[in-house]
Amino acid sequence: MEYTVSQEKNINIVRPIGRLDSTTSPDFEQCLAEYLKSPGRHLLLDFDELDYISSAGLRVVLNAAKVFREVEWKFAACCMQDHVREVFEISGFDSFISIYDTVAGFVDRVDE
Amino acid sequence: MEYTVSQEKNINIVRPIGRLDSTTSPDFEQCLAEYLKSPGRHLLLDFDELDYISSAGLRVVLNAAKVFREVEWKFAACCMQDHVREVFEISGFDSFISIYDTVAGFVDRVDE
Amino acid sequence: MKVKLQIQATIDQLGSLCKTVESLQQSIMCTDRQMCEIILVLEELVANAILHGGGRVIEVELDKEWDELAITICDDGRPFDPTLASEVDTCRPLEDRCAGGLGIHLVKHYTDTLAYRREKDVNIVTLTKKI
Amino acid sequence: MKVKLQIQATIDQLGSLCKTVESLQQSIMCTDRQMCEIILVLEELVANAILHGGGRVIEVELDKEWDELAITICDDGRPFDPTLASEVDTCRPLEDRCAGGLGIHLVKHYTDTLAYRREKDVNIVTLTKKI
Ligand SMILES: Nc1ncnc2c1ncn2[C@@H]1O[C@H](COP(=O)(O)OP(=O)(O)O)[C@@H](O)[C@H]1O
Ligand SMILES: Nc1ncnc2c1ncn2[C@@H]1O[C@H](COP(=O)(O)OP(=O)(O)O)[C@@H](O)[C@H]1O
Repeated sequence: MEYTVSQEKNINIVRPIGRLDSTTSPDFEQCLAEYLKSPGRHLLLDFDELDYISSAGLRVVLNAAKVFREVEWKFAACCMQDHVREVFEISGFDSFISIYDTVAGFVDRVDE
Repeated sequence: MEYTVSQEKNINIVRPIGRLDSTTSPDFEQCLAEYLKSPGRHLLLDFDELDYISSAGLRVVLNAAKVFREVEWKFAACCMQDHVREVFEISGFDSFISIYDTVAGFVDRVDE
Repeated sequence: MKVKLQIQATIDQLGSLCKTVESLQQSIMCTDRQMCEIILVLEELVANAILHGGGRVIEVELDKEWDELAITICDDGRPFDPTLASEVDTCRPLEDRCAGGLGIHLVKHYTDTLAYRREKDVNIVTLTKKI
Repeated sequence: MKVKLQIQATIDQLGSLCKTVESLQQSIMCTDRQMCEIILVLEELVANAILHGGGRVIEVELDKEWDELAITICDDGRPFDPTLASEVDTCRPLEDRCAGGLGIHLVKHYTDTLAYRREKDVNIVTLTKKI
């Protein structure tokens, strides 16, 4: 599972690339663990280059969201392709995970 | 089955396009019938745009060759792609059908 | 034409199964979006059979007739009827949600019918999807 | 992974069978030239089963293991053993050649092994080809 990481202000931005499926999601969960241990920044999942997500991927996202419910930092996702967004909606994840259209959308929000 | 026909001097040049397989060869045999009824010219099959031939296609070519054995006009083939040429050779057709690299090769030959 | 794909029930086989199904898009005559949905459905059910079923072999059959794709998934693992799996309540708040149960929910959403039978120690799940 | 394709034994199905096999090139991991040879072998045997066999259904199974492709063709037509078909003499001159018999000759040339058995009223032809 490939992904890139960048920082903007007090936000970690993680961009998984390709597919979050049963094969790749365990990998991605390990990568993400570093940002979940004891969060010292906001976490934004940038899905711009994510082509596909299945329930195995949703599971990783759900676990991340649960960690951030307990801390003062925010967790969000952005730049979802239509199919990925639909899977989030069908699963009701959009009711507890903020979804932004752009990275800037989230950056502006936490700046307020 | 698509094909094009042209005349050069006293030669009919027929160019089948695509595939000569079990599905398309009966079609092509009908097209060719016109040039086999009572030949008044040489016949050259230009295989430049033929991507594939199976035994069903060979059958049509064999029948054409047999007709031309009985008449004063020549029958030949040219411009075969490697795979098509190989099928001809495996079948021993190259021993009784002249195969030219180019249309011009045949034209020069009948001019002599 | 019916296409049947058979894999060993190991997770490393799932990728090639999905790639092969994707390469059949022309035969199935569906849009990219529909192919994505078909892959999702297959992945959820086949991954379940591999991870929870404990069988040896999984067979996926695809049969496109007119505007309907029929999918049949067979595995020789322990009996499991997905039509009886408890519904996830997708309206629950985050604190009440637990990871799991979403696979079958997504499968139901992206297909038109879902049926199950067990025959000769084999789970047979049949699905249809309008294409 | 094993891939099985099932068609009705009518000549109009042969095209989609070949197209589907071509779309599997990535899974089979072969060159364009090898794919062309595989298609030729399938076409010859499947067309024979359709035109001479008189059965209802034809199944083609492809199984790539390491560097070998195993092809199995089953049909429920009249018994016919291609391994016993008389050899064409490809050295004969034109006047002695008759149309026919070349299909099985080409099949043998483009494959490494060819075997036949009849089981429960079904012809089963198995071939292997190094890829
Ligand atoms: N083939 C199967 N064999 C046995 N149990 C299964 C099978 N498929 C699913 N299950 C059970 O049903 C539950 C729900 O499956 P699913 O909706 O796909 O969500 P998930 O796999 O993410 O938990 C699984 O957690 C598992 O306990
Ligand atoms: N599946 C089959 N059932 C019955 N007869 C067959 C079958 N396949 C081939 N044959 C017979 O074997 C002959 C040789 O077949 P083949 O080498 O493919 O050449 P062709 O089909 O061009 O005649 C056929 O003409 C036919 O009589």
